[in-house]
Amino acid sequence: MTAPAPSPAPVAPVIEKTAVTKRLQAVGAAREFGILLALVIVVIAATVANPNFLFSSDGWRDLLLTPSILVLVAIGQAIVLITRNVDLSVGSILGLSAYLTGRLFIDIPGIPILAVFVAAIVFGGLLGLVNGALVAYAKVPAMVITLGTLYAYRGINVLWTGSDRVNASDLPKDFLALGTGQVLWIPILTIIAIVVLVVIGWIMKNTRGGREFYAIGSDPAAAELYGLRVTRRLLIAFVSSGALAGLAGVLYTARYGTVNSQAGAGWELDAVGAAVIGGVAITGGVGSVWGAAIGGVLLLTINRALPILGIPDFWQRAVVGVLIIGAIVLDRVLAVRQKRKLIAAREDD
Amino acid sequence: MTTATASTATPVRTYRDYDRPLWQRLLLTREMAIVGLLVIVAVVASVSVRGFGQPITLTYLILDVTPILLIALPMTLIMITGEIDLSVASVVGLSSVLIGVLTQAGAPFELAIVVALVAGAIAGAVNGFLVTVVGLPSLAVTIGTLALYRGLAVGLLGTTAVTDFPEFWTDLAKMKLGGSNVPAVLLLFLVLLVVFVVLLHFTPFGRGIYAIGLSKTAARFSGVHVERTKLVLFVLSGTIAALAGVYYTLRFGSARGDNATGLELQVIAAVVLGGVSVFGGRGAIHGVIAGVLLIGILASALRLANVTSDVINIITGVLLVASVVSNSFLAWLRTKRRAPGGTARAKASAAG
Amino acid sequence: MQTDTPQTPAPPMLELSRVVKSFGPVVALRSGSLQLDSGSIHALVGENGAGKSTLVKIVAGLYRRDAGEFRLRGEDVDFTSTAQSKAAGIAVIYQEPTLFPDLTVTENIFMGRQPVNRFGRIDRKAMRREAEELFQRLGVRIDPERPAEGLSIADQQVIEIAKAVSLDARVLIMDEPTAALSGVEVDRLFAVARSLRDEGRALLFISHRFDEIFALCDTVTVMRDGAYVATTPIAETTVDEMVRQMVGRDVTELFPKTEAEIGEPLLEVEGLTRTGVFHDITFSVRSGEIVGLAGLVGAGRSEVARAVFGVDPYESGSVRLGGRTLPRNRPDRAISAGIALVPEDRRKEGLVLESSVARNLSLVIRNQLAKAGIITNGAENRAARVWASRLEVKTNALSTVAGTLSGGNQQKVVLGKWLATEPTVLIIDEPTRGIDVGTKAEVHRLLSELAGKGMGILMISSELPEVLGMADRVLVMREGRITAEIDRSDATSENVMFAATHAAAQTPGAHS
Amino acid sequence: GDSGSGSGDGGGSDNLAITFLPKNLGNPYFDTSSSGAKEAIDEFKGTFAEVGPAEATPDAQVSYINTLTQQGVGAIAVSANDPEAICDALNEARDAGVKVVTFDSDTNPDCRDLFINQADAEGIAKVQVDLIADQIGGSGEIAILSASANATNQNAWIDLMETYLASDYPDITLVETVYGDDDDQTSFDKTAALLQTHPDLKGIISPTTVGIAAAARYLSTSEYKGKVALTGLGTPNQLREYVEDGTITAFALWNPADLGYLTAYAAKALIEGDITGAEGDTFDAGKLGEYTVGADGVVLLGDPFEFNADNIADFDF
Ligand SMILES: Nc1ncnc2c1ncn2[C@@H]1O[C@H](COP(=O)(O)OP(=O)(O)OP(=O)(O)O)[C@@H](O)[C@H]1O
Ligand SMILES: Nc1ncnc2c1ncn2[C@@H]1O[C@H](COP(=O)(O)OP(=O)(O)OP(=O)(O)O)[C@@H](O)[C@H]1O
Ligand SMILES: [Mg+2]
Ligand SMILES: [Mg+2]
Repeated sequence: MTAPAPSPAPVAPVIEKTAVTKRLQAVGAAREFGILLALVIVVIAATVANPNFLFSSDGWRDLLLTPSILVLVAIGQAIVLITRNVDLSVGSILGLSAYLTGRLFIDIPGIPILAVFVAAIVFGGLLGLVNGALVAYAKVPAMVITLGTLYAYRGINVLWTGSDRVNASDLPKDFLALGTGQVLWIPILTIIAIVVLVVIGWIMKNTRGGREFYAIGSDPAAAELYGLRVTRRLLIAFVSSGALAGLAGVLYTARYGTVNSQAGAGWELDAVGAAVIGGVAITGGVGSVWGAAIGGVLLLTINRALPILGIPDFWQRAVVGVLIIGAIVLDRVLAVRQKRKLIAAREDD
Repeated sequence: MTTATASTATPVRTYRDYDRPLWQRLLLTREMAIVGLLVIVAVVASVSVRGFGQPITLTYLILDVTPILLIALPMTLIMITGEIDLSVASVVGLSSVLIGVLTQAGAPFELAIVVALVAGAIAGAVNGFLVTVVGLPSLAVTIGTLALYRGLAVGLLGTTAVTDFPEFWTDLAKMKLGGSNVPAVLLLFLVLLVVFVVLLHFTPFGRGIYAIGLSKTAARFSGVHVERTKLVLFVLSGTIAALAGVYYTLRFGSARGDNATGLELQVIAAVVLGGVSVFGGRGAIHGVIAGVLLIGILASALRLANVTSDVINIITGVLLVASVVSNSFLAWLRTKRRAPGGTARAKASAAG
Repeated sequence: MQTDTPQTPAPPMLELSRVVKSFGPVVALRSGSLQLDSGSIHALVGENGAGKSTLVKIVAGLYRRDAGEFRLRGEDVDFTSTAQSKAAGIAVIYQEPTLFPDLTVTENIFMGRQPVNRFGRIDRKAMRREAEELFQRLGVRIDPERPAEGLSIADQQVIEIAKAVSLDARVLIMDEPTAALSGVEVDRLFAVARSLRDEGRALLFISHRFDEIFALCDTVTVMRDGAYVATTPIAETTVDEMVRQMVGRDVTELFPKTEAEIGEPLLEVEGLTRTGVFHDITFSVRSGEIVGLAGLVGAGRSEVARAVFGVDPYESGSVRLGGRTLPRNRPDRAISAGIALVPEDRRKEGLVLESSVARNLSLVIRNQLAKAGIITNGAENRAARVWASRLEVKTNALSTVAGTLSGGNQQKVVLGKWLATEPTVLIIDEPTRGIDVGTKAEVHRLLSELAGKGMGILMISSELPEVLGMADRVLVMREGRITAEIDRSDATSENVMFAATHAAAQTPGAHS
Repeated sequence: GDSGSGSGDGGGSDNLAITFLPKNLGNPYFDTSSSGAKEAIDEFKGTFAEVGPAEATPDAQVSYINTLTQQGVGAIAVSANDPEAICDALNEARDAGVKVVTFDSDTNPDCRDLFINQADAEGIAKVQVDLIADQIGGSGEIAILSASANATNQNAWIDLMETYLASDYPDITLVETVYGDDDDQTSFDKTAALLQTHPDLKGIISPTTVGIAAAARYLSTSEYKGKVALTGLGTPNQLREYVEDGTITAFALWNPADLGYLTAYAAKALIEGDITGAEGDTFDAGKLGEYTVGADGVVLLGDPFEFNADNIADFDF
């Protein structure tokens, strides 16, 4: 046995991608493709049942507009889920930021719209920071912490809002126009959501920081041993989720015009549902914000398509439930197949 | 640690059972902290809140917390195995609706109860099947069934609420124990309490539950039937949630699809407050009972003091967070007191 | 106890002296001292629980010391996180592999320091190239783009090593890196270690295998009971001397195998098959017999043991105990029939780490301890005390959390919990992996004694001397099949190794 | 139901603590009714209070009723989230000497002393159907956007509207009823869904203030503005903008402030023992004049009022 040269000259790749690896990467992409396909099928089915679903200017606009706000929240939720945590307080953060948005316009007449955006995003980020700090420093499961802040933030919201509410007439016309306006047949809210999605999707895939989220979620203890800055990453994840919920709050106000103390109540389950449907594993380390975003679109589009397909209103929740369960069962089946192949690959190596 | 070097040479070791004295083990626990807090809150409230001292307070308190107490029992066991069941409130709604639909269709009420309980057991079994056989995380599964079961409930009954139930049964749900102020449902709860305490703390099955929560793999290698245990617990959870649904229907005399919406979060908040770890493996029933009562008494006292529901929510949330954070904080204080590296560094730099 | 290390003019690379660390009432380190020099490989040895891993974790910044000095190149340091030690040029391979199962092998190696372009975008091509270079240098063939999930333990260890090597660290610490490696892989690791030494790095190597220490290291430090004992150049010491320093006495009989009367077949396994894992496994274990199951790591021995016990599935074949067929997938039925399995990975499979010693010892027999279905702490403690004292587990109280015991003592608890079931057949997977010499001899004596009482024992072991010393009959597995059955009298290391590696001779192992 | 009915003991008390328990807090409709109640109570120097759940569920209302019973208030004025579910709690309150007045949404008659009816159901159903029929020219498809599927009053109105449509407007078909849960966002999305599901829709009736406002906001920015008629029950302040921009031609409502005002005076009369809730009892309601209790203990506020571009500027609530 001779010692190899300390620094071998660069060599041509010698280790081929195994067939299994290739197939796995294909499956990973297929997961997102699968939901996209489901989405397309739903849209086509609804359009066949009623062409207006797609081929009227309102139909087209609503198809894009309705899910845009949830997509933002789902992106934040996906980041947190990927680190093997969960943020149940997003609905409450959204509600608080939405009300803050309204108050800013009412209390500071003439405030620039951009300033309101910044304020709500920072505010949401701060609320997220509280979650993150409690999770990261106190080492308490995120589920418990954010369940607590779900109550607390909503309580603060009700306390602050009381029976007051923000009405569309309190808000500047320019701002409300954001909620319904379009650029080249694409609603402004959708453009904002897509820009956020592309940026965060890129970061999660291509930067060191992004990959660390996956590492932490894949095995938190190993990440600690490895010397990753776990605390900082967790803070960033929760701040992002909070800030995105804050941004969603502003857009909520722009779209719906009316904000009372219950704005965004129950959104946490939609956000988690969207991410899970989109292939983000609740056990961390797996999935992408793209999947979560498509999951969110699918969830809300199905909601809108059901009545058109003749399924009464009342059964919508049941269908959503079946959908969530179907998605996670599908993921599970894919994962089991992947594992079997990996082991088989080791055998014939 | 003493220097027992050569193991063959030393006499056989002796072992103490515990490294802490009995009183410490009994009193210095998370559970007793909650019990203590409960006592303090109850005393302060009776002294300072007008109207809290009346016997009727107890009646209303028990009527209010009974569904939570009932559901918290199996939830405790499930959470100790490291799983969670978010679908319980939807099962309450589904069971309520089934009773309504059947009564409306003219079925005897007893039959309706049985059907509701069986449906609850099936709902629990579906959760259990997806978690144990298919191998999915329970958080995701029960978020799905939370929507599904609620959807079935709302779908079945549509716009209507069924309100016509036999008086015998509705009275039973609100009956007081022989002239006292204590509602008779308390008996139902106490029976289940005994069953669950024995099951969790005094049976091999219970030992298995803790082992599963701390290490699923090690439990499986030790002959614990991990899957079957979890399945049994989910079925129990579904059944008891359905029982709570029966009570809910009778107490309010109304079967509605949206009954008990959001109750799951209250149950989980109480269970966690009572010292059960969401990671599994830790927790005890007395802590959970104290947790439920603490939230119940706080809400009752605050409402009497004309504090609005939002403040009550804030307090519940803060209490929940504080109770879990305090653990870590105390642990951190303990390490801080012993001042690690710090002293060493000071000495080293003095030495040059 | 004083340090008698030679004074060098330049400050040593890394120096610890009189370091103290306790966990609550447990003093893990009473006085740990260690000095690493550049361009040298240093061995650290000591019994289980001597405090080796604790010392390593202090250097890594995972624990903070309570007292004592810690210098790096003459400068006082006090790490509060692993990131700091990494930044200071210290790489650590921990006793247990720490990989991210969902990420690719390449990402695992470069996590946190991936090559990036101007915009902070990870340069995946460059990363993959570097990974391939690393693997070539280490002489392994692992697809750099497969996920870490599902890698064998040996492969996981190789990736840990690749990670540490790629860090280009000044100090490389390896806590029992060879425990799961086969001979060829160990040789390759050593070659890399030597080349790193020749580049002027300081290496620390922890192992319970003396042959490896003598083959690789320049100096050795011995620890006992959390304290420093001595540091000696390797050329000036012998195995006996080291063992004496570690144990505080002479250890002579390492494998006290006593002959037992071999009786009726107890366990009969026939045609056991699980696609892709093992095929057509047939063997039997008789009463009073120790059957050794040898083979390279990855041969599938543990899987066979797990399938027989019922924790893993199998597709065809049968397992009979005393003539009665056992159902598949039912460990509880296997236990009640009289099989016990001491698993390979005691931290994950053997123990409920966060549970007390008493609960662990009584876990399997909980049903027997229950009276009328009711079990109490008292009954558990009584049962646990018997086995704790019989195996001399080093702990103060039965309520001690099992995870805080040292590796060897944990292994004793695992053994105890299974012996408490009074099995007729004991399957024991790597009975002495990571166990010090003193305890090793005890375990072997215990196995002999149990066989003497008529128990049938199936012993899986990767250590040839152990197999040859203990087994009445040796089964050899290769790639999921039994390739040889050799009687005690005929068994030599040559014929066992031949059966284990036979067809594997032209596999990618050999260095080109 | 048990001994609920016999609590009219005739004896008066001076405990003029009257607590309003709306369906939920943060609902402008109830804010307005409470402001009317407060005005009345200030007039006769009682104690006004308002408590309520954040979400409109009956179980949450029960807890508040229990608390009020413990506190021993003079009267509870409640808008019921469920006709049956809060009954027992109300009867216990009455057994403890608390007077119970329902307003806006009733319970079963045997668990309250009085019901202050904002308008009789036939009148409400009729005015909305007449309005929509007028706006769409007497034929075509219409849909209803209601509050929650369990809301007693809404369901009663919808039933009556269906009957009235069938008898008086056979050319109008009611194609669907959807539920916005009195949630702004849900109502908004449901409106969008309605318009797409039924391309030939000509009009929407939303008999709830939250629903009509959300529907108006959706319509006003969509291609359907001016093409699909919208009417229902709404408050002038919420809808002024949409009446002015032509989204809505006319809608109806009673004055919620008057409703609260009348409820408060009825509670006072009960507490002081002036009335017991029996048919034919009369009481004085301040600026609104004198009212008479009808059958089943119901007091009728008056006919709904029609708002349109000509008169909307005269109102501020
Ligand atoms: N986290 C901990 N909490 C409490 N005690 C601990 C902890 N870690 C280690 N110990 C104790 O410290 C002592 C030294 O353990 P350490 O792991 O350093 O031994 P080791 O020399 O590495 O043994 P082995 O060869 O078995 O790996 C043991 O008695 C162990 O029980
Ligand atoms: N970390 C692992 N994850 C999943 N499967 C594994 C892992 N390690 C091993 N296996 C499976 O076990 C088979 C045999 O590996 P294993 O290391 O258990 O064999 P062994 O002969 O028992 O070796 P040893 O016990 O000495 O490590 C592999 O082919 C693989 O299918
Ligand atoms: Mg060690
Ligand atoms: Mg093995």
